[in-house]
This record gives sequence, structure tokens and C-alpha cells, in this order.
Amino acid sequence: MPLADGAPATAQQTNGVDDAPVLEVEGLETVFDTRDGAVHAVNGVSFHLRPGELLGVVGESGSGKSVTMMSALQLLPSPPARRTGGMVRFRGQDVDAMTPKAMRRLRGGEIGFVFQDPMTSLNPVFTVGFQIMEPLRKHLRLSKPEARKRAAELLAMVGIPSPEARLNDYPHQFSGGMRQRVMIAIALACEPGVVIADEPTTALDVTIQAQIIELVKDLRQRLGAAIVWITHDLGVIAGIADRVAVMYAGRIVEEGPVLEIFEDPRHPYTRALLETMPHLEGDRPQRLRTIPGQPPVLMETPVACSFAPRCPHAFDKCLAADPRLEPCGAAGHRVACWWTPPEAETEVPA
Amino acid sequence: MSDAAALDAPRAAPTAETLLRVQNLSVHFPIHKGLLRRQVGAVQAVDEVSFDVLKGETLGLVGESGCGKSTTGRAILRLTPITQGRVILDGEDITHIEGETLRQRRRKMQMIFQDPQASLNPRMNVSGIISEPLVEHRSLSRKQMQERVYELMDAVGLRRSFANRYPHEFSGGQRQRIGIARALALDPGFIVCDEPIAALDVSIQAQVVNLLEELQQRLGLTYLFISHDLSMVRHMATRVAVMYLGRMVELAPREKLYSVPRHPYTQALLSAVPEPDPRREATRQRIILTGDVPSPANPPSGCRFRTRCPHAFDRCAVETPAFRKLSDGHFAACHLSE
Amino acid sequence: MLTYTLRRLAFAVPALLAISFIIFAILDLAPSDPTAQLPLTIPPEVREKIRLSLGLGEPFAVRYWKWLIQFFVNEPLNLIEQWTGWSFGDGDRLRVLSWQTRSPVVDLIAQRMPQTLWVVGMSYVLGALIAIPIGVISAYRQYSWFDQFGTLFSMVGFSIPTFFTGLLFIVIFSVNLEWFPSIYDTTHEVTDWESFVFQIKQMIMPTMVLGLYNASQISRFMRASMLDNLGQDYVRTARAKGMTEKVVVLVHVMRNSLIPVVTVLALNLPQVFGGAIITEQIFKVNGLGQLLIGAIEGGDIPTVQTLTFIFAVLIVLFNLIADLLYGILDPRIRYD
Amino acid sequence: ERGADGQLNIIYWQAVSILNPFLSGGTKDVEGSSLVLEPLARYDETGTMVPWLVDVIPSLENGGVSEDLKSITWKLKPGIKWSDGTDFTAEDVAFTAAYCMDESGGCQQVAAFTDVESVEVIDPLTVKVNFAVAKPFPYGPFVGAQSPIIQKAQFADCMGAKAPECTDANFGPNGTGPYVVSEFKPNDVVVFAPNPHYRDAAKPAFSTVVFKGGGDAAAAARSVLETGEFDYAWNLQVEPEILTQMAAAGKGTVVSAFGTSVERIHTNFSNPDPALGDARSTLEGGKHPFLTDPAVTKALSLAIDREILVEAGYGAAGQVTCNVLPAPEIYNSTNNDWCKTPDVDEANRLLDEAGYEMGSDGVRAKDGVRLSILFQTSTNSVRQGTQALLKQMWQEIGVETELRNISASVFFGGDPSSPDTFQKFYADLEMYTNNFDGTDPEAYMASWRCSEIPSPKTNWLGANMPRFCSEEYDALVAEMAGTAELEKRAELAIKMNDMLMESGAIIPLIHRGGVSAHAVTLEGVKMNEWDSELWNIADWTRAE
Amino acid sequence: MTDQPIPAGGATPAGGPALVAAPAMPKHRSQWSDVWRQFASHRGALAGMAVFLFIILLCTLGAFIHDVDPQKLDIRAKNQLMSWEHPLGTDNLGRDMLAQIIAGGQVSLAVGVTAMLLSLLVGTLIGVLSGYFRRLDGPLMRFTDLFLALPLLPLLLVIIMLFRDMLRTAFGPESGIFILIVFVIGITSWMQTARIVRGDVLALKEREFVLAAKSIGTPSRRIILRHILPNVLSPIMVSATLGVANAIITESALSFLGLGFPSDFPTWGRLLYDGANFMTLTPDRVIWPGLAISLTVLSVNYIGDGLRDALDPRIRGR
Ligand SMILES: Nc1ncnc2c1ncn2[C@@H]1O[C@H](COP(=O)(O)OP(=O)(O)OP(=O)(O)O)[C@@H](O)[C@H]1O
Ligand SMILES: Nc1ncnc2c1ncn2[C@@H]1O[C@H](COP(=O)(O)OP(=O)(O)OP(=O)(O)O)[C@@H](O)[C@H]1O
Ligand SMILES: [Mg+2]
Ligand SMILES: [Mg+2]
Ligand code: NI
Repeated sequence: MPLADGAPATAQQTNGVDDAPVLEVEGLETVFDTRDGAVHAVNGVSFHLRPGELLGVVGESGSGKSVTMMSALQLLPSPPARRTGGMVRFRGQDVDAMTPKAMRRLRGGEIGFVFQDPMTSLNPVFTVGFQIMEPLRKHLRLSKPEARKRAAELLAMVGIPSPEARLNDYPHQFSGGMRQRVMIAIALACEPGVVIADEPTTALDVTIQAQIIELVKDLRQRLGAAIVWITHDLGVIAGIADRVAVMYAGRIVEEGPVLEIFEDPRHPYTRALLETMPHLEGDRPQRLRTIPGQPPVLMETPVACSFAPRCPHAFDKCLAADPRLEPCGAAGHRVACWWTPPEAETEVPA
Repeated sequence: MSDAAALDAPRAAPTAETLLRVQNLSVHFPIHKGLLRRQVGAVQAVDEVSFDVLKGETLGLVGESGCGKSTTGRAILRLTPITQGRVILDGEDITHIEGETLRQRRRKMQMIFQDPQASLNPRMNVSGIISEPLVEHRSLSRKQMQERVYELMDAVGLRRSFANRYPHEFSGGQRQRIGIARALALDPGFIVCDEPIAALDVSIQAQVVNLLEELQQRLGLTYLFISHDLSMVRHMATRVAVMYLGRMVELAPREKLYSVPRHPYTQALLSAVPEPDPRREATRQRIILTGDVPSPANPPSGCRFRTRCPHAFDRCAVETPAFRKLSDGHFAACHLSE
Repeated sequence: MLTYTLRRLAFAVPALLAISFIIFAILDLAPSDPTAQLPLTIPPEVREKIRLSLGLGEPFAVRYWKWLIQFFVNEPLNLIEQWTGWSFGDGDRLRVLSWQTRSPVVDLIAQRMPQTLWVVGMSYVLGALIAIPIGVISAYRQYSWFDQFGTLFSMVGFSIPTFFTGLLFIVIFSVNLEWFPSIYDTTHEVTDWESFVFQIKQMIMPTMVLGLYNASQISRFMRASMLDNLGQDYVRTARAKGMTEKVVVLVHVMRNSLIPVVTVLALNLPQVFGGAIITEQIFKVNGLGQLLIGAIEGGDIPTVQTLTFIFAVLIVLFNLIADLLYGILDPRIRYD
Repeated sequence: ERGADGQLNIIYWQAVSILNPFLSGGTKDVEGSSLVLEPLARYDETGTMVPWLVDVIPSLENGGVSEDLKSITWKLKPGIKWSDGTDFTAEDVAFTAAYCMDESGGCQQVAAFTDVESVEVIDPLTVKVNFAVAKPFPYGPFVGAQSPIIQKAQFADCMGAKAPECTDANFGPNGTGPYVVSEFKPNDVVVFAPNPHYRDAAKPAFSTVVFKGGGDAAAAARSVLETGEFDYAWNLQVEPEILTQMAAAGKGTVVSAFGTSVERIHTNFSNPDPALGDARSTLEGGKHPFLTDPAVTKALSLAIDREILVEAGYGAAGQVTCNVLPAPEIYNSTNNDWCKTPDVDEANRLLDEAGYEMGSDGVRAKDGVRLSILFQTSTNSVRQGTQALLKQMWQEIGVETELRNISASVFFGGDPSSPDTFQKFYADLEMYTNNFDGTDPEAYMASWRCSEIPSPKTNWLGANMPRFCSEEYDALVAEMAGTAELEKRAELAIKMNDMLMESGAIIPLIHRGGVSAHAVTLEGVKMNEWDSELWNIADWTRAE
Repeated sequence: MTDQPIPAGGATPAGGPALVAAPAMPKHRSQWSDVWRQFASHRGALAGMAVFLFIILLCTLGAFIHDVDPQKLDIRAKNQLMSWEHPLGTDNLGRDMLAQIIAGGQVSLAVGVTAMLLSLLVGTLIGVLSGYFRRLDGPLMRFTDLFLALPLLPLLLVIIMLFRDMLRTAFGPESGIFILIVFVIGITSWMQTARIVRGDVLALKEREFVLAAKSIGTPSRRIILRHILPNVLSPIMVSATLGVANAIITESALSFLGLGFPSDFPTWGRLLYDGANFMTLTPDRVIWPGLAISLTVLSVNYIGDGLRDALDPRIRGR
């Protein structure tokens, strides 16, 4: 349990009673047992989510973003997935200690999910109406007509025209963007306190993505749910997140308020990520900055900084010991790196 | 970086010479229906598209999914039947050539594919994949072949020792390099890059894009760079063409397109691209398009964009806007910009 | 959907005509002889006369044409008359006559239908009923001991010929234990509880033998289909919605997994009518399979032709049904 | 008492197809219908003719047969009724003849009516059969299970071409026998009920007879001997050890009876060499390279240990025989009994003497002609076993054998286009069983006349498979046709039999009997090979 | 702290920008060794393989070790149970069962393998052609449907009756019926393979590597040979194993219906059928052939199962 003694997320920012985190994850570790050995997909991830907040989680493919969320809510099939450590609390309650029944109420009832691929995440053989009504009837115990009415309202809310009629349609009769809206409607059906959106716009076109982002912004204002938004597109995060967590090789390497991350990135990986992206405006560099090498294969628990082999600033300590997420810079900004950017050297960790 | 010097060299400037000319290109896929399987319509994947590609330049082709970018690229390479129009490569009309002539012309034009996993035969090793074009077109001795394969691997930055590995043993970026090496094998002048980076991670994308740029410089290649990533197109392309639902809506030199987009669709597209800058994002005014892209099998009358266009008016429904020149090198198809 | 169905039907007609011709021609070429079963004491001249009296003297085309008329016009008209009580013409139509029994083949088939449907159909139902839960559990608990055992069971079931299991069952259950009769009584009628029990008893062995064989195949299929679907994204969605495992597996996954299984079941259904020749033979069920094999052995060509052709019709029909079922069960499929 | 003994279950593993024996020559169909239809006279278990629907059997002595041997007059028993209650009369008898003799009817028992010129009704109880030629043995028509009487009233509209269309009548004939059909599923099962008008008010004993078909002989045997589900099973051609083992269960008894069936090998006197093309296996193709040599055939016969064949394949159902005509007793020759004791040495000596020298491969040859034999028979496990044994026995005398078996339906099918029929005989030896109906061998022995040789000209019809041709033999046949006296007839028959044996045209193997099994509780069974096995079913009863 | 680069990034190959192989990149192994590794990790498949090899060895080498003529009759030693002289007993004509099972196995396995090869050949050919060439698709699939709609059993019986003699005269009694049975089983079982292959080819045809080959100018023939066929290998291999099992079972059913090989030409199916009536008298006669059939089919099925897993790149994974 490498991070058991890490600064507990709750100890930060005490802006009031209301701000008690709805979801806390501490030192989460998850392993996949494969034929070639164990894959350490998540290595001690801790974060928290306050009510009404939008936490953006970024990182490249395979960095463990999805697994973290699904593992926290026990949505991973086991085998091959195995939780090897960590603690998850929802509104102060230990999720792992919950009965299966309470667990089910939690999922769908209090935590909504929106998945990446709207094409495959809906069951093709049931009508959209049925799939929206399912959690309503189960968690809110609505009668059929009530559930139907509510389902239509939900569809209307996510901006699908003539919702009543479309309840009887099957997923394949919707376009990708509309299916993603349906997924959002399902996630929001029981007015959950937390919504976890796993790359909800990656499969969509930019113009449709913009629609969905606007929709989410709008809904967030109206419903006040806390959202975890997973993506690998820093641009999307920049537009909507309150706080950002950057993941690399199964751990969070940097975390902080969105402005901090984009304007004062501390981790070399975050910096590199920001620099490799071309921009729509401003200067056009001759060559894009690259990050040499590839992400590590997560076959064993890392003892050193996983980024060290690709890091331009790596030095001996990086290879010897694994940095922990430590506060740095402005309030709420934490980074896991032994190296301090030159301009930040003078700042003293809070 | 070891090759920092190369980076400073000026980019190969496009000459005014036209390498490829596409005239009124249409690709329609017939739809058969009913008891007798009669053709009742067609998916108008590409409709009346015209443009030129100059020697040594990179023409970016952007648009939403399904707007016909890939189909255009494939039609140019004669990989999909052309319904109408002409494709002229290096002064030769290749629209209707067949058989051996076509096979010979293929040496001049190659393609790099979107999905590096799917575009490599999983049962062939790297040297097999890279040497396939050589086997088909050159009669080289085994040794020469081997040498050429190594050369190509060097060129795209693959270790020679990888020659006997299979595609599944590589990462996405490396696979894309294999695909690029295959495309380069016959020294083509013209390469269609069909979303070569869409399936890659951000950190890997940059590697591939840099490689493509470097090869262009070294070998004087001409690219048709298909992408839906507007930022990347801005980085790569000399000129940019925007497609919507099978039609070309705007074509302009890069700077002009990004600074003064003339077509409402281009404007909406540009405004929809999220920027990794929270301050700018917070203040940015987005043009949010309503509704979905209509089906290319049943496109709207007149201007195809009118169903989602915030500025649409009556004329848009009845009259198809011509693709006309607005200023030097800037073309658009919109009634508003007359 | 409608035009699709019509299209398929439109294709079915020429296909069936082609099949009928192939069947007729091949069987006509066959060197089997209706008088073959007669004792050797019957002199050749008499045999020749018998052959002529069976209509064998006419040329091939005439016989084919006659058969077509008999099969496609006369027999359907008779059926309609029987069902509705109407009458067309004088009702004195030439029917397809069996050489062995000198009675209309269609009547023979109608007579055989009940036991075939009871035994073979039951075994099919039984097979599906056993197989589907096994497939579901095997897939859900992949690589568990249950799965391993289920795999073994289905493979063993598949790899032992039915004539062997059938005989083994008879030796064990009829001869040694005397639990069940070894010979199926086709005249038995269920009138009360006791006779019902008897009916069950006499059906158990043939049904089991066939049912196990069917089950072994269906369960493999079901398992594969379940495994495919368990890995789909929508399963995760259902779980994330807080559905119970029961609902996830039995509603969401099952419904999808059954689509290919149901169509395969429909595709294989004609086999039920074809009868399980070997099993019928062993337990003396005397259904359609036994009729067919008897007719082949006895050189009763009209019966073989008619039966074979009816099977072909059924196969074509159930192919169509399977396609339509697919369309009905899977809303994604739209044939138009 | 009629109907007092409950249900009788009979299993015939070949199912009954039709209950009109005139439209089917199959034994199963004849036997199945024999519960209902009866002849005027029939044979008992000893082969003796007994009056059945008449009081006495007409003969020369009692004047029933005319002096010129050209007519026979039957006097029906009075008071016999059909199962529908009407009277049984001479009209029915005459009708039956007319029915079967109708050219277009395809009557399969027409052989019984050979040479019949007319059948006259003298009075309601007297009927006279006129023959075109002198018939020393006039008991063909209306005698035995193959020639029963059908009811005129029922079949009057079913003459000629219409015969097959009378399905109701063909499936449920009215009869004078002890039972009537109550349900019939063709090729599956027949259910019989007692005939309410049967002449003996106390018979039959069973209230129902279920006559089931299907499966195989072993299963039928099992159902009687082991599981006791059935009371009577017919024709149990099963390996003897299996029968013995099954019988050990004690539920049933195996019974056998011998008729005229002989399992024999026919020798091909003509040349079956495929190179001959159309002339293959015909007289035109020339003689067989070595089988016409009696030394060879005698050696083949001597090398056979027939006891082993009986033991291996027949058990109770077989006896060693050296004659093709082993029964009835008066026709049985004793001149060939040398074959009963196998003698390999003698056989070898015979071959040596005839100049067939043993080759290095263990096969004898003379003048380049190797003693290599293609031996065909119909597919059947006992026959295949016998074939294999014979192959081995002949190996001992330097004869090489290639075995071949052909599906019975093809082999006996007589299809002129098939090369595999027993008539075409495209092989050197062929093995099967044949017999004759009734007790008179005249027609049977006539099979080996020259004119009976199958050839393309006769469309391969004819019964003389060995292609045996001898004027002397033909003369004997003609002589027998004119002889009425029994002893004299027997003498002629034995002479013919011996001629066949000496020439080597036929190598008889086994005198085959029928084997059946019945439950121990079933009484009255008198196994009969001369007539229907169920001939006396009226007398069958259930033991307490 | 120092901005000190570390050499972990590895050397940059000359002439190209840096690209570093991940340190954990597995050592190079060929694809087949990968398949084998995966196959070997499937316990059932491995056991199946072992059993199948054992059976093959038994049937080929067994005849040299136990060199008794399977056709030798010894009527005095009939119906014997297991003994030293006759390890698996004898049949009712005194033939040695072990020798017969060995001889029968040769035939049964040969029938299974050749029939499978034939049906694969036809199935693959038709599947590939109709999947790859759009124009052939309609006719070929209708043809396949027609075959599927033909009630095969009666036709099969008729074919056997029809052609037995022709082949017998042409190839001799044993090879003749062998060819016939193989042919009959082969041509009645290719349809599934054809459909599966066609489906796979249709999907493969849309894969970009086929497009890539086309853009290179590779002619169709070579695209099929080089790109399509190797990639439909896995369904073909799986069909192959099922085909062997199916052919062995079908052959035994034909024997049951009396249409198989002649009785002096033992196959497992034939032995089992002939022995069925002796089940209680000499159980050896059914146990051994029954076991041989079942074990073979079972082991082949398990091999198929293992192959399916091993050849599935999704499972074989990285
Ligand atoms: N079923 C599995 N078996 C083995 N390893 C797995 C499995 N699922 C995920 N992994 C591994 O876990 C790691 C984290 O995967 P995860 O899906 O969380 O990545 P991600 O950050 O969500 O990436 P993406 O952006 O592609 O969705 C990866 O290295 C992946 O290979
Ligand atoms: N072979 C085909 N048959 C029928 N329709 C086709 C075919 N290929 C493409 N289309 C249709 O043509 C249209 C254009 O497809 P195309 O692949 O060119 O789009 P694209 O712009 O490349 O999209 P993406 O960004 O998703 O790759 C789409 O609507 C597609 O469905
Ligand atoms: Mg993910
Ligand atoms: Mg595309
Ligand atoms: Ni570092």
C-alpha cells in the first residue's frame, strides 16, 4: 500500500460543511490477471470529488482512467480484474462494505454512468424507452406509466425532439450523438449526486461533441451533480473542468484546479502533453514536440517513477524511488515528481 | 535532438505545378431495394468535387465523419469505382485506365491508412509487408530486396532487427511507421494519408506527424492529408479543403481558412474545436450546430448544409451554391458569400 | 420486411422446382426395384407385370410431369377438401401412391407425423431446455468446474453415436432394470393418467437419447453466444444502472444471445421432421425416418421422392422462417 | 373361450405393408393377412395338406381330380361366414381367381394360378378349376397362405388397374379367419380383433392381437426372450450364441422348423470376365475358365466344414445338407453325403490330379489360370460370416477368394440396368437361399433347364443362375411334368438333384429352417415352414 | 535539481527520429510459436492432442507390434473375452478384436481426415470465391443454399447405390468404397465451412490491409493467396477438427444403415455396429470400438476448442 500515508484528500480545502466530498477514493490498486502475468492497471490512485464539482481526468490510452472508475464501483468482471488495495467512500460510506443490494442502489441510483462508445453501450434489442425506464422502475419504484412519463421528460431534457414517440425506437434508429444523449438521460434518470462520464464524446464528431459539452454544462447548472469526466483531450477538459487529474501508468501524476494545471504544469508529463498538441490559433511550430518512447507495460508494481524512462528531466532519484503526490504551488495543486521546474523552485510546498 | 539542424531547414515550398487535378468527381453507391432489387437511389458519398493538388504541398481535407473524405481519397487512387468526373495525375487522365496500365500507375500514388492495426496483415512479418510492393513491381534479387527493406525501415525509424516481427508485436506508432514504409517502397510522388493519426495517442501522434513532415522534405512528397483534427491539419497542411456531406464547401490556404473562414460550416467547425486553454475556453463564443448530419443517401435539396445552418434562408433550399473563388486561392460554396 | 419475405418466397419457388427435379431424377436413376423384396419364388414374368402395373413403363418426362401434378395439384386439393369439406371436380384424382402399400403417400406421412413429432420434437424441446441453462451457466461461470463439466458432457454427447447409446439404454433400462419398454407402441392412446404415464415411459428412452445429442450441440452454441454477449459494452451499462445480476444475465444478455440460437434452432427444425432415422429404428418408433429408410430399402420410389421433397420444402421454409425470426428478434436487422 | 386371454403381441421385424397378399409377395404381408384370409386347404407343420375351408382334399382317388389331370373340384364346407356376416360361397373362390389372373392387376401370387384355364362355379358350395394342361399336382390355386380367398363383395370394384386404389379393402380385407383388422398402420402395426362370425365359437382365444413391425431381428428376439414385451417373434436371423444367451433369461422359447430352404452356392459356368463386355456371364461369352471342371467344384465342396458354418451362423436354424432339394423327406437324396465330412486332403489331391499346381503365393494355377474367385452374396451378417469362413477354408486348398456383398434390394432386385443382380451373376460364385412353396418340387427343379438361363435376350430373366445346361436334365423335367405317381416323381426329382450336385453347378451348404420365438406362456404354437407360421393362430392360447 | 538526461531512452536509429522500443517488448517469437503457447495453455486441448497422437500411433505402429491378421478367422476361439493372446478378445467368428480395431482405426481415421480435407477444400474454395468476388456471391450462395436444402440422407444413400460399382471396377473393392464414402461425406458437409469462410472473407475484404494490397497493385489472385487465405485459416482449422469428428461419426452411421464398408473391411463404426448385438455376451466388442470413436471425436473436438482459442487474436492478445 504505497499511498496509504499520502495526504488524505479530505484534509484539503475546508470551505464548509457542504463541501464534504461525495466520492473519495484512496490508494486504489487494481490488477488484471492475464495469461502473461498480472497487469497492474491502477497503482494507488487517490482522489476526491466534491458536490457539484467537475473533475476532469486526462491521460493517454491505457493509463488506467477507465479502470480506476470502474474498479471503484466494482464494475470490472472478476476474474480477470482484482482489487488489491484501496478504499472507496461514497458520502462517507465505505462502498466496499456495502451489501450487493446497497451497491446496486448506489450504481444507477446515486451514481450515473456515461460510457465512451454510444454505439455499443446500449442494448440493441430493447427500446430506448425500456432502457431508460429500467433504473427508474428499479430505484425509484415508479409505476410503468410514471416511468414512461419521466423517461420522456428525460429525453426532452437532453434535447431529443418528439421524445414521446422516440421512446419506442431502438438504439440503432438513433444517430451517434443522439445515442450519447440517451446514455446521458439514463445516467441522469435517478438524479444521481455523481455522474461518471468515461470519454463521453470521444467517438463523436467535433460539432456533435460541442453539442454534448454544452448540454452537460447546462445540465450541471440545473441539476448540480458532481461529474467525473474522463477524456484524453486536454481541450475538452480545459473548457469544462473545475479540477483536473492527470494520469500516467496507473497513477495520478498531477492534480489541481484547471487553471493551475494548464498554466503552471509541474509534472514533466503534463508539460509534454500540453506541448505536443498543435493549436488552432497562435504560433505554428516547425516541428511538434514529441514524447520519446512509449508508456510502460504494467507488468509489475513500479518501484520508480514510471515516467522516468521518457522524462527529459529524470535523474537518479527518479529511478530509485517512486514519487508520491505532494502538494505544490497553489492550493489544491499536487504533483508526483522529484523534479521541480526551475521557476517553481522557490515555492515552498504548503 | 540529434537532427535539430534538419528542423531548421526551410519547409519544401510547394511549386505552382499541379500534380493532381480532380474534376467534378462523384462517387455514388447504389441502393437496391424492393422485390426485384432495382436501384432506387444512391448514397452520394462524394458529389461534384473539384480541386487541385500542387506538387510538394500538403492539401488538408477535413470534415465530419461520413462526409466522404476517405471515399474521395480512395476514388483518386482508383480503389473505389468513380461514378463521374475525372482524376488527372501528372497530366495523365487515370479515371478510366484499367488492368496493367493501372497497376503500373499505382507506383506513383500510395496510401497510408487510418487504423495501423487493420492496415497490416497480421499474418505477415514486417519485411513481408514492406516488401510486398517491391515483389509486385520490381524484380529484385533477394538480397537487393532485403537491402531496400532495411533502407525503408531506416527511413521511417524502425530498427532493422524488427524485420522479422509481426504487427501485433508493435505499438500503434510503430505500426503506422510500417504502413508508411510500405507506402514509400515504390518511391511514389503522391500519398493519400487517410487519417493517419486518428487512432493514435496524443504523444504518439506528434511522432508520426513529424515523420511525415520530414519525409516530405527529404523526398519531395505530395500529401493529401485527410483528418478531422483541425488543429493537426493546421499544423500540417499548406492548403485546406473542407467537405460537408459529400460536397466541398470551402478550400483556402491554411492561414486564410483559419483566420477568415467564409463558409458557415467551416466557421462552426472551427468554433467547435476545444482548445487546451481554460481561459480562452471560458470566454469563447461557440457556434453550436443543431441537429445531426443528414443521410448522404437522401441529402437536402439546394445547399446541403442548410438544415443545420444558422444563416439559412429560402434560396438555400432551392439553389445549389456554386463553388466559387472568393479571393486568391480561397473558394467557398455559400450563397452568403457572393 | 414484407418485400424481403416476398423476395425470398419468389426465390423459393424456382429453387424448389429445381430441387424437385434433382430429387426425382436422382432417385429415378437409382438402381432400386420395387419387386426386389418379393420372394425369389415369384417368377420374373410376374415381376415384370408388377413393374408395369406400377407405371414404370412410361418415359421419364411423363412420370415427372405426372408426379408434379399429383404432388402440387391433386394432393393440395385433397387436403383442402378434407379441411373445408368443399369439393372440387369429381374428387377422383390420381394420388401419389406408395408402391409398397399401394396407398397414398401423403396419408402415410400424415399417419407417421404424430409419433415423429412427439418423440423427435420432444427430444428437440428437451434438448433445448437442457442446453440453454447449461450454456448460460457455463458461459457465466466460464472455466468453473461447472463449465468444464458442461463442456465434457456436450462433447461426449456429441461423440457417441446414437445407435450405441440407444442400445446401451435398452440393455440397461429395458432388459436389466425393466423400467421402460424397448419397443414404442404407436397405437397407444393417452386417455387417462395411467396411459399418460405409459406414454411418458415409452418416450423416455428415445427422447433422452436424441435429446442428449441435441442438447450437447445446442449448449455449445448457447455458451459461445453468451460469451460473445457477456463481453459487450451494454452489459456494463446494465450493471452500471444497478440492475441485479439476474436481470443483467437473464434479460439483457439472454435476449441477445438467444437470437443466433433461436435461428439455428429454427434452421435445424426440419431435421425433426426428417426424423431421427437411427433412433427411430432402434426403438421401433416408426416415424417418418423409419418410413423413409423402409421406402429406400423397399425401392418404394414414390414414397422416397415425396418424403425427400417434403423435407426440402420444410428446409426451405424454415430457412425463411429463421431469417424472418432473425429480423423479428433483432431490431437492427431491417431487410429493406 | 373367445377373447378370454387378453392381448397377444406379435413382432415381425419387417413390418406389414399391406393386408392384401395378392398385391404384395412379401412373406410378412402374406403372414400378416393369414390371420384374416384363409385358403381352401393348407399344409400343417409336417408338410401334410389338410382341408381348411373344405371337408376333404380332392384327389384322383376320391374323384376330386379328373382322370386327365386337367381339373380339380373343391366342395366347400357349409356354414362358413365372412367376417361381415355374409355367406362364404363358391362365387368368392371363382372371383379370387379372376382377381388375381387379371393382367393389369399386378397380382403377385399369379404363379399359383399357372395354367389355370377357368374356374367354374358349379353350385354355391362347389367350384371347379380347369387347367389348360394336365396337372399332376393340381394344388396350386387356393392352397397355402399365398393363395387365400378374398371376398367378392368387397373386391368386386377393385379389379385390374383399380386394385391399388382400393386402399380400404387392401388395408382391411374381410376374411373367414379367426381375426379381423381393427386398425392398420402400414409398415408399422396391425391390430386385430376376434372375428365375430368365426366358425368355431370358442376361438380365437385373444381379444386383441397387436402385430408390430420394425427394427431388426435381434431386437425382436430380445423383446420376446429378454424383456417379455412380446409373445411371438418371427424370423430370428440372429447369431446363434446371442439367441442362446437371450433364451437363458427364461421368458421365451426358441422354436424352429425346416422347409425347403437351402443356403447354397451357385457356380458360374459362364465366363464373368469384365473384358467380355456384353457377353459377360452369358453362354456366348464361353465357358468359365475353371469352374466347369467338376474336380474344382468338388474340391471346393469338400474343403467346406459345414458343421462350422452351422455353428457359427445358424445354430438351431440350420442343418448340414448335401442336396439342393432336401425336403420333403421322399425327395431327399442320400447319394451326395460325402460332402458331410470335410476332407481337405482329398480336395487338395483332386486339384493336384486335375493339374492345378500350388503357386508361390499359395494360390493354385493351371496354364496361367489362377484359382482366384470373386464370391458375391447379399449383405447380411451371417452371410458375411459364412463368406469369411469359406474364404479361409478355401485358402487351405490354394483358392483365393475375393468377397463381395451387395445390398439385398439390389442383389435380388432384378433391375436389368444394375450389374449387381444375382441374375447377372458378374462373379464366379454367389450364395443365397432359395426354396419353393408348398411341397411339390416340379416347378423348382425346372429352374435349371437350359431355357431358364438368364441372358440379355431374356432381359436377364430366368432362374438358372449357374448357367447349367443339359439335355438329359431337360428331358427329366419334361418327364416329371407327365407323371402323377408320387414315388415315380420322387425318383425323378432325386435324379435331377444328383445331376446338379455332380456337375458342381450348385454347392449346397445348409438346410435352413425358420427360427421363431414365443413366450413361455403362449401355448398352441406349431411352427410351420410349409405355410404361414400363424396358420393355427386360432388355437393359440395363453397359459395360466 | 539537475536537468540530467538519462540514457534509458535508448539509442536512436540512424536516419530517423528517435523511437524507442518499450523495454518490456517481448522477445521476438513467430506467430505460430505464439499460437502454440496459447494452445498449450489450454489443458483440454493438450490432453486431446496427446490422446489423438496416441490413437494415431496405435493405429499406425500398432499393426507392427500386434501383427495378427484382423481377418483371420478362428472359429474355435470365438467370443472370447480379454486374454493374453487376444488382448481385446475376439468376435463371433474368432477374429482378433485388437487387430480389427487397429485396422479399423486406420480406415476410420483415413476416412475422417480425407473427407475433412475434401469438404474443407470445397468449402474454402466456394467461401473464398463468393466472399471475394461480388459477382460470384449470388450464384455461389444460392448453390450453397440449394445444397443445404437438399435432404442429404436419401440422396446420399442413392449416390452410394449408384456409384458403388463404377468405383469398384475402377479402383478395386476397398479403395472404391473408400473414395465413395469420403466423397459422399465430403460433398455433404462443406456448406457450413463455405458460409463461415465467406463471412470471414467479406469482413476481411473490408479490412484496410486488403485495400492496401489493392492500392499497391497486387492482383486478386495474390491478394487471396497472400492476405485472405492466411487470415481465414483459423475458422478453417476449427472446421477441420469438427470435420474429422463429423466424418468419423457419419461413417459409423452409414455402417449402421448397412451402407458403409464391406464387412471384411473393418472400420470402427462397422465394428461397433456388428458388435452391438453382442453387448451383453462379449462387452469388449462394443466397449473398445465405442471408446475408440468417442475418444477420437472427443480429443479432436478438444483440439478444435484449443485451436479456436489459440487462433483467436483477441484471446491470444499481446
Ligand atoms: N480485461 C483486461 N485484461 C487485462 N488488462 C486490462 C484489461 N482491461 C484493461 N487492462 C489494462 O489496464 C490498463 C488501463 O486500462 P484503461 O482501460 O483504464 O485505460 P484508459 O486510460 O481508460 O484508456 P482509454 O483512453 O484507451 O480508454 C491498460 O494497460 C490495459 O491494458
Ligand atoms: N462501399 C460503400 N457502400 C455504400 N456506402 C458507402 C460505402 N463506402 C462508404 N459509403 C458511405 O459513403 C459516405 C462517405 O464515407 P467515407 O468513408 O468517405 O466518410 P469519411 O469522411 O471518410 O468518414 P470517417 O471520418 O468516418 O472516416 C458514408 O455515408 C458511408 O456510409
Ligand atoms: Mg477507457
Ligand atoms: Mg474515413
Ligand atoms: Ni521525474
